[in-house]
Amino acid sequence: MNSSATSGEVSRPLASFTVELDVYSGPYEWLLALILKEEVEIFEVPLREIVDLYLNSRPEGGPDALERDTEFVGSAASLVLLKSRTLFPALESEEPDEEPALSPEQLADRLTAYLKVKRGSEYLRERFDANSGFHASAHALRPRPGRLRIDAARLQHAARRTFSRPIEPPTAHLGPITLTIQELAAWIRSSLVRGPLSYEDLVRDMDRLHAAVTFAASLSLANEGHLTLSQSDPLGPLTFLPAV
Amino acid sequence: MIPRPAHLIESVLLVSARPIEPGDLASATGLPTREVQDALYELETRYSPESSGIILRNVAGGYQLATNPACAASVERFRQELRPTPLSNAAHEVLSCALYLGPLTRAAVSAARGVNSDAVVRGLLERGLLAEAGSDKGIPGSPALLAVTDEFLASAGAASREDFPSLETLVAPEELDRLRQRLNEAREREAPPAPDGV
Amino acid sequence: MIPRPAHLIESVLLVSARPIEPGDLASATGLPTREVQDALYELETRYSPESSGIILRNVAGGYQLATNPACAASVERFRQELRPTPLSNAAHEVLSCALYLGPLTRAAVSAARGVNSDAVVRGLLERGLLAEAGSDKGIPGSPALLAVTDEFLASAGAASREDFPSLETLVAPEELDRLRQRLNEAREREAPPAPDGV
Repeated sequence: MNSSATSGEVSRPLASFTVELDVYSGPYEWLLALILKEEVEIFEVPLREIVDLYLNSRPEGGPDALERDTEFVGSAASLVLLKSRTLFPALESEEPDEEPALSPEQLADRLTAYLKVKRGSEYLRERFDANSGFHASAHALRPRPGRLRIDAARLQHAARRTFSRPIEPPTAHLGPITLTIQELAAWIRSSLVRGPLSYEDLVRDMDRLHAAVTFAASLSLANEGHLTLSQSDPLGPLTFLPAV
Repeated sequence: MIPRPAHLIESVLLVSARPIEPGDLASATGLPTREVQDALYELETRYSPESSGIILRNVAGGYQLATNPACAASVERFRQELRPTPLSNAAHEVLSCALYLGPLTRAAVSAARGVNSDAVVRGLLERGLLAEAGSDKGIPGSPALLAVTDEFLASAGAASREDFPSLETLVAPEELDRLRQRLNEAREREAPPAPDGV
Repeated sequence: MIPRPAHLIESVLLVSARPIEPGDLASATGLPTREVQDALYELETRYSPESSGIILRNVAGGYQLATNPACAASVERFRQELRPTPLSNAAHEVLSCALYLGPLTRAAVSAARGVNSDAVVRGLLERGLLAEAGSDKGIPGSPALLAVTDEFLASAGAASREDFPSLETLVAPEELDRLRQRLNEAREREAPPAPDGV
C-alpha cells in the first residue's frame, strides 16, 4: 500500500494525497468524485484504511498543515455519513419490494451459500499469503518481434475511454459539514409543525452533501417515529408527514 | 558435449517467467514426454526448498522456476520494491465465488455476496486474477462470465482448478447447524408464538 | 528455516537479468563480503557448464545466471514458439496515452488515466512497446519521457504515428480541453511555476 501527501495548492490542500486501495488507486479527490457519481461503491471503500493512509503519509508541519487536516477530517466525515446512509435499513423499506420476501428456508439457503463463499475466501487468503514470496525469473525471453498483434480498434476504443473520462476536481461538493444531524433533525421537526414538508423544497438550496445529511436526519426521525415518509412513485417526490 | 535432458529443461525454464506446460518443454527440447517427466522429477530434488534458493514449482498446469519464499526479504531488498498490496476481504470473496461457483456473471457475484461487487471485479480484472470467459447466452444482453485465470492459479500456488478443497470440506456441518439454529432463534424473537386462547 | 548464504545469493541472481556486483549482493542479502565470496564459489560449482543447464557467469565485474550455451538450440526453439501474453485494457490505455499525448512522463500517464499506472508502464517497457525517450528537464528530477516504439507500430500494423486516426476525430473538443487542463494541473503540481520577481 502506497500513499503520499505533500503540500499542494492553497485552494486544494489534498490535491496530492493519493491512495492505493483494492477498489481504486489514484488521487483521493477523484475517489470522492467517483463515490459521488456512484462509480465506486461506498460499501467497498475501506474508510479506516483511508484514515490510516492519511495519518501515515501526513507531512509534519508546513504552512497549510491545519487547512489540510481540516479538509481531510471534513471529507472523511462526509464519507462516514454517506456510508452510514447507504447502510440505513429504512431506505429500503420506503421503496416498493422488488424481490418477494424470502421464506425462512430460502434465507437459510442463501446464508449457507454465503457462508461457504466466505470460508472459501478465507482459505484463499491463506493460500495467497503462503505463496506471496515467490518471484519469477527475470531472465525471461521476449517473443520474437512482430508476434504480438495490437488491435487498432481496441486501441482507439481505449483512447476514447481514457481521454473522455469525466473527472473534475470534486471538492466543491464536499466542504466541511457545518450542520449536524441533530441540528437538522430539530429543524425538520419544527418545520413539520406547519404541516407536510417536501424533501425537494427542503434541500433546494443545499449542496449534495447537505442534502444527504438532511436525508439521513429524516431517516433518523422516521425511525424514531417522529415523522412518516411518503413517496407515491419510486424515485418520485418525497414528502415528510408529521407523525400521527 | 551433449547436454543431459535435465540440463535442457533447466535452461528453458530459466528463460520463462510463466509456467511452461510439459508438452511445450518437450517440443522445445525435442525430448520424448517420458524423458521430460524424468528430468522434472530430478529437477524437483535439485530445486527443492531445502536445497536451493531457487524452487521448481508446479503451478497453473506447468512448471516454473521461482525464488524460495525463505529468501523473499533479500529479493525484495534487491528490487527495492514492495510486495503488491494484499487483496482485501471483498476481493477474496469475489475470487472464491469465481473459483467455486464460476464461471458466473457480475450480477451472480453480487447476488452471492449480497452487495454490489462491480468495483472489486474491475480491480481483479485489472490485476489479471479474473478474466471474462465467454458470456451467458441465456440472459438478456448476454452478460460476460467471469472465471479465475492462470495468474490466479500461480498466485495461489495451485497446479489446477482441482487443486482446491471442496466448499463442503471448508464448512463444518456443525457450523451449518449452528447457522440454522441462530436463524430459527431470530425468527422466534421477531414473531413470538401466539399466546394460548388468542 | 533460515536460508543458507548460497540460497540467498541464488535467489537474488534469479531476479536480475543484469550482472550483479558482489557488493550489491552483500547489501541485498545482508551477508558479509567474505560469505558472499564463499557462496559464489559454491554456486560456480553448482552452476558449472558440466553440471547444469544454467550457468553462473562472471562478467563485467558482476555475477549473472545464464543459459548454458550447450542448450542454445532448445532455448532458441522455445523462443520461436513463444506466444505473447495479450495486452490488458490498462495496457491499451497507457499505449494510447503514449501514442496520442507522448512523449510524456509516468506521472502524466497516471494523470491522464486517473489511476497510478507505474506497474503497467513497467510491463510495457519490458515488452519493448514503450521506451524512454529523453527526459522532462522542466520538472525537478528530470523524469523520463515515454514514447511508443517501432515495435509497437509494427505490432499495430502501422508504418508511422500518422497512420492512426487523429485525436480530434476520437474525442470531442470540450473533452480534449478538459484532458489538457488535467495534464497541465498535474504538471504544475510537479513543477510549480516560479513566483514573480524570481
